[in-house]
Amino acid sequence: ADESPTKSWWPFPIYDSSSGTPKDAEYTPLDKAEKPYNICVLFPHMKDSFWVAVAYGIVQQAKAEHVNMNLYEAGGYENLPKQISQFDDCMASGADAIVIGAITGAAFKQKFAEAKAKGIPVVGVTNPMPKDALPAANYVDFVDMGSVTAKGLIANLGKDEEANVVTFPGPAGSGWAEDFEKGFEETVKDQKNIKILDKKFGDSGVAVQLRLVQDALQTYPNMNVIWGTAPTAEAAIGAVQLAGRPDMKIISSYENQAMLDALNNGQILAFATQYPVAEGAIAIDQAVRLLEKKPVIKLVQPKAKVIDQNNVKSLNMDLVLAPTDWNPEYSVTAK
Amino acid sequence: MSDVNLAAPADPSTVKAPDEKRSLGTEWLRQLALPIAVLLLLGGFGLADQRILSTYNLLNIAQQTSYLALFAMAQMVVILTRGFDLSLGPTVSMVSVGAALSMAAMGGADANGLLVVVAAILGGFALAGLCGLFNGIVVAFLGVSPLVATLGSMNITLGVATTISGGRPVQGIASSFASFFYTGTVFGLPAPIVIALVVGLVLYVVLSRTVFGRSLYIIGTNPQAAAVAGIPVKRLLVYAYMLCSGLAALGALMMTARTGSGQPNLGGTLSLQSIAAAVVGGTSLAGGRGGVGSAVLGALFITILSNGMNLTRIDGYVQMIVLGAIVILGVVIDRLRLETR
Amino acid sequence: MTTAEGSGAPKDTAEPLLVLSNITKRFPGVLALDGVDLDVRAGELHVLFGENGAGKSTLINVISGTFPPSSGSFRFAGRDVGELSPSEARTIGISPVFQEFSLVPSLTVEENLFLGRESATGGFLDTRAMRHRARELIDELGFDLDPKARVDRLSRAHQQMAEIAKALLGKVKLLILDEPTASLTERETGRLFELIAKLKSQGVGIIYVSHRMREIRALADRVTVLRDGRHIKTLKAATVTDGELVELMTGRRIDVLFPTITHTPGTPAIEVENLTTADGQVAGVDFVARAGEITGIAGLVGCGKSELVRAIYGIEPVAEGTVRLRGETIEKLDPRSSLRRGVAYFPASRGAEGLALTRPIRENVSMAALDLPRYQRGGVIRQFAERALVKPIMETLKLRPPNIERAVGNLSGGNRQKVMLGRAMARDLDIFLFDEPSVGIDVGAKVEVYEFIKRLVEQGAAVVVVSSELPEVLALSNRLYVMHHGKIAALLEGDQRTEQNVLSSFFEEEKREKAA
Amino acid sequence: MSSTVALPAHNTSSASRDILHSLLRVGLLPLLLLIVVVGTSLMSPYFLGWLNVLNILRMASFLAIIACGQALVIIAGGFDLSVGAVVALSSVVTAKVMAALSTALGGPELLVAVLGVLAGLGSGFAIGLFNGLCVSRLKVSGFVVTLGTMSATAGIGLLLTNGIPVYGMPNSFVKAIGRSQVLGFPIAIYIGLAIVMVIAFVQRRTLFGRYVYAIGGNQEAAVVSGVSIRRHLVGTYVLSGVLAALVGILLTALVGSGQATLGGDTMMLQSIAAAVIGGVSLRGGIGRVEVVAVAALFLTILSNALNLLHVDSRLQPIFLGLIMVVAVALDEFSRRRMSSV
Ligand SMILES: Nc1ncnc2c1ncn2[C@@H]1O[C@H](COP(=O)(O)OP(=O)(O)OP(=O)(O)O)[C@@H](O)[C@H]1O
Ligand SMILES: Nc1ncnc2c1ncn2[C@@H]1O[C@H](COP(=O)(O)OP(=O)(O)OP(=O)(O)O)[C@@H](O)[C@H]1O
Ligand SMILES: [Mg+2]
Ligand SMILES: [Mg+2]
Repeated sequence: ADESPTKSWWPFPIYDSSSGTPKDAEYTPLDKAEKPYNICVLFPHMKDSFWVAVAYGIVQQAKAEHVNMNLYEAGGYENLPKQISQFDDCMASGADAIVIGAITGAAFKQKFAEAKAKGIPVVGVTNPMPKDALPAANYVDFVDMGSVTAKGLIANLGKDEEANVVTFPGPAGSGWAEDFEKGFEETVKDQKNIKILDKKFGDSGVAVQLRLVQDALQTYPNMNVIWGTAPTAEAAIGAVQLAGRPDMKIISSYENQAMLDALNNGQILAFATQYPVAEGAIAIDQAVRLLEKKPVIKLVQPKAKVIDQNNVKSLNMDLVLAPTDWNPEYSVTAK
Repeated sequence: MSDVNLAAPADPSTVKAPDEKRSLGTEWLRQLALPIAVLLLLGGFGLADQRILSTYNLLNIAQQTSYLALFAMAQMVVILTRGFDLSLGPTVSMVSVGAALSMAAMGGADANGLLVVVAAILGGFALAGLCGLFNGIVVAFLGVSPLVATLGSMNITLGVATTISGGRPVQGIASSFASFFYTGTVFGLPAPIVIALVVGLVLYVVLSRTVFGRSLYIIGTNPQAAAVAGIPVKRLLVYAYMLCSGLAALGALMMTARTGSGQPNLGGTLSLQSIAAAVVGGTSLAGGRGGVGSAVLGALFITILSNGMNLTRIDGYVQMIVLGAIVILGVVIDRLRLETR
Repeated sequence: MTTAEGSGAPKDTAEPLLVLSNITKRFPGVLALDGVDLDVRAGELHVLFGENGAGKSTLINVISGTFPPSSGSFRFAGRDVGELSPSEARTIGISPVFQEFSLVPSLTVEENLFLGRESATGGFLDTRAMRHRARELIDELGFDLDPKARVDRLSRAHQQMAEIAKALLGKVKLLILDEPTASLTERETGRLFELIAKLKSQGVGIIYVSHRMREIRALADRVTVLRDGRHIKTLKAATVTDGELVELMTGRRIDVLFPTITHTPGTPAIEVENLTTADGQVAGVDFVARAGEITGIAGLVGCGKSELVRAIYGIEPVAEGTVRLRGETIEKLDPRSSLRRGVAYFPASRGAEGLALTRPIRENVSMAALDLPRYQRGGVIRQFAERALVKPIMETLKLRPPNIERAVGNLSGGNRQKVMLGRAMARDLDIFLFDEPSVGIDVGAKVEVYEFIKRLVEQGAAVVVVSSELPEVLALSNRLYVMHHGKIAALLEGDQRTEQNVLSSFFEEEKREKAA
Repeated sequence: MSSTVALPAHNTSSASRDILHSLLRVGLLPLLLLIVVVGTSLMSPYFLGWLNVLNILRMASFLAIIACGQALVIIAGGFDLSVGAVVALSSVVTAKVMAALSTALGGPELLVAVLGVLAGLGSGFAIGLFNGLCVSRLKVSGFVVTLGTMSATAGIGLLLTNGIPVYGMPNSFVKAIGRSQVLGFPIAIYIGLAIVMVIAFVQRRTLFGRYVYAIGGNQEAAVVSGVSIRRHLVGTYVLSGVLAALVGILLTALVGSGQATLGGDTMMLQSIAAAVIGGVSLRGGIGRVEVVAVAALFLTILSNALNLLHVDSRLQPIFLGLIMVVAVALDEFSRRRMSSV
């Protein structure tokens, strides 16, 4: 997979939300950059296949456009100060542009201003940014994505089938967990047959989620839907088996390799995707366009989608996850 | 066998003087082991990539160090008394959110001027002070081990931070606040560096020149002896924990200015990192040994290490391994200093 | 009691049990031993005599394998001993009783006795056998020691017993006793001396370190004098006088150990009524100490004499009773306010309660006086003033080496005690509570401490001396309280203050308790 | 004077003191545990449900196993921060080895499972050995060494997997170890119980246990008494590493995949908390693993109870922290009260 850059994945259907309201559009990247720019990439972490997928898109696109790329990961969502320091290090290392998957977008207000003052364009990828904070960004709105998963649940529910949901949005205080939850709640609010029994915030690791799910299984014997992060779903698969509840519906609010496998094995009902590989690729292209002062879509929003048994076969998984045999590369040198 | 010598007895101090002098030389070298290691580290990275020694990056390192150094100093104060503060990280989060909220209450981003800054400072320090007071009372008066006490308050503070912020960033940082704690400069030096320098200097004086500081060392070395000597051990322990939280709060305000918003997860893993920095710099967890120098040195060491690894493009996971190895190495070098004892 | 003569007279012909030649030990900054030669014969009690810091303990540590000498060699039982580890030393029959105890505080006496040589099969402990053996040994020694008690809950005297028992557990060829009686009272000391006599008759060689002339007189066959880490002379005990020994040791003459003190009793400085401590160690005690005199407290180990003064100072919780200082009833006793009222306390365990060992002498001296304006202004320490105040204090006390910036941990026992005394001179005080003021310090230092106490009293201070060393309290005090099981058994004044009376008041008390 | 006269008063009091002391060792913790159990079962009908009880016991076993190792290290005067990372590493190694062997050998699942488990335990052994050797040979503080290995171990785990779960373990392994039950209880509970009992025995009845106490209680005394410090220090770290690895394997079997994020900081902090709440002194020399196991149960039940009682998950840390502090303060208070009687 190394030598052949991504098959032409464009034109890729997206929403152009630059104006504030999403409009249907298609994304087509540049062929090649004019110069081998240095692009610095910041990730919250590389501890799951989701971010590995974003990295895959970034690496492939950097190779395709012949730019230099360096990727730094902060080691987890709890390391905000570290990511801020890495941003400084990026600027100090003479980057031409920065692509950032921010731990929290709001925390970089000052840093973005500094980059702007130094003439370094910054592109936001995957994680949401405050409005107009950056010259270009691409991410799905997490509230939207929560809502998409809710719609997926509704679609998979029989007409009068009751759904008693406990939600496991992720770590409290992360921002994204709260947004996911909000989108989900707002969408199911009007559904008579769907009831949210409780919401359980907690660190998005399998061990922590396992305890939360086990406790919820005991607290709410009538729970029949588990909605939460990918680790929640992973933990839930085992816990549900142990508790003898094969009827449990498990929905994950985002994608990773485990979710894909579990869906194929029929262990979960559905998961949502925001096309992380495409996001990574688009971010690099946006950065190059900014550097070359070419027209750029300010806010690209991939069309988030729920993947379930029905559509999993027909989907282009190359834009969702990295190939299983791909080893993350932290830097790309332009040839 | 030597014969009886009833002539004036040789004064032991003069007899042994040459010996003592010679070892003083090596003693000096030993004391400087870690600073030299830090310089070597910087030099080594500089050889690998010259951007590391650019003025811009050196300033960058200094600025990054100033935050970690503040937290390490905070931690060092309680480590001196044989304690530590696991609630430091969450305190940072809580103060960040609290300060942002009190600023928002004073009129938010549009409000300009001293009033907002004062409100933020008061709000932040009040919250931190409460946390420090809690820690101090639980440790000193209830006799709970510092680990459990601050593990408890860590959870409490975490809960408070996420609850009052609703788990979201708090907007509305006034520009006067940002300039006071972040963007402003004094003689061309960025505000964070200046603040850290001033605090470091003041803390140095407090620890080495005041009754309070002296007492902390004695409490850490031998709490029973301190009590027998009439030092109000319990009260001073409370002060120490409050000072720790206060310094953490100051760091939190600086970081809040740096991020431009109140962040409920700003503290993250700072508790452990600050302990690590203090200990790597030579503060002893057994109490009574350490100082501003050790905290700053430790913070500098860790900052240079990660800055250097970033600029020399070492892969993320490999960085973790290298960091681990070098931390151990650094302490082995530092141990040379203690060979004397 | 025991006599030293007769038992196992050393045979000069056979090779000595232990031969040290040219032993040198260098610590960073200190030459602790400088080419020391020494031999100890089987069945001989060989006293090491020297000032604090002369190198006695260091020599003992070398012999028992704690650390190797920097140079020099030694032979034991006819064999050259090369690298020696502590456990090897024990196996070949060298059994030390250390000055700084080698006990683990969180373990029981029994567990400590067997530490490092437990009876075990395949890694599993044979607890029953060990318990039995421990009990047997302690009974044989006649110590009033509970083998199941945790060491950190024991008094120093009991710890001392445990340490001695530990040394005698295995097969002993050379027994080393580093100030074994430093905190024992007459009774235990007597038992120990009987034991020593028995061991000598069995051909055990003994190295004995003590600062008590009386013991040296009673026990020694030969005496080796060390000074500044050098071997000065080895003499037959029978042919040397105390004065000569002391002169050899210090290089100067000391005529009298105990100074003549003029007591001029004045108003009561401390009045204690019906005092009972929370732990019951002191039960309903009435006690008075006057200005201008020394009030002594004697009693067996565990009688509560320490607790009494500790309660007065405010570190032992009080259950009931009143304490009046100069007529004023004190509601809340705590060290800080005691110091403010001019009361000072000198703990018996200087290591545990007195000194911050890694801190400089200067800080340890000024430690209890930092609230005074002469040391600080507005909480900021006046560094130069502090140095200028502490230096002359330590000069008067003849600190050696006279460098107040060294860590206290590097000082010898006597000098550590001087640091404690220095603390008393660092602020104006007039009530002094001494708990075992001369534990572990050399004759020269003792004289200085006694002189110090004498000066205090003659300047009109009230001094209380708690001591296990009967001659000491008898010689120093004007009035002497004898305690027994937490109560005052007797108050001896004037001519009544004799060793005989003190001992008989113990007995009477014991008899009365038996009867009840 | 008859010297063998034992004071009768003292002997009787020492007998009753013995009983008191054995009570004191356990402290108030079991009582508090009982209160929480009774209280929660009154308020939530699900608390005493069979499955919930099993869940609690299983989770408590995991924590207890790690905490036992941690306790031994702390009793010997050290600290093991690397346990969380070892859990993750052993999970990854076990799963990877099993997956690789499964594809390579195809056949005997038992053999594959055994080799995988051995590999996992081996990784824990290796890290523990490294920790132990560094601490005992280089005489560096355990805190810093294990801080370093924590970072490095986590890095290795991630490097091996890129954070992607490892599948492909034999099904029978997952079924047998992770999900099957014997006499109605999951295997993990038996393993946990056995380990606590064995270590409790080791502490009381073996040379190793005795020496661990001695080294932590007074290292110098242990040295002059001829105890080999190095060997036993290394032993505690190795044991801690292996036990953490064991938990990694058990968790892997439960979850069904190898995960590089399984342990993390939480495991590490919780194991230290369980040890300290269970009466292990951070200054070394004191502590019993059976009490530590009770503390592990206490912590597990506490968070389970908060969930079952519908406490808002943002407020939960506040409750958890407060209860923890209050529990330990009460325990400490009663200990002091009783020992002064
Ligand atoms: N571990 C050590 N490190 C450095 N110096 C030491 C050490 N042990 C002893 N010394 C020094 O060596 C010298 C001899 O000390 P030692 O303890 O042998 O004296 P001593 O004769 O036993 O005195 P005392 O009568 O007070 O017990 C002293 O100057 C002491 O400060
Ligand atoms: N036979 C014994 N076995 C074990 N412990 C004992 C024994 N007798 C007393 N103790 C302990 O000794 C302590 C009190 O003795 P301590 O020596 O402090 O009293 P004291 O009157 O000050 O005696 P001294 O001043 O002679 O040391 C108590 O903690 C008590 O439990
Ligand atoms: Mg000595
Ligand atoms: Mg006493």
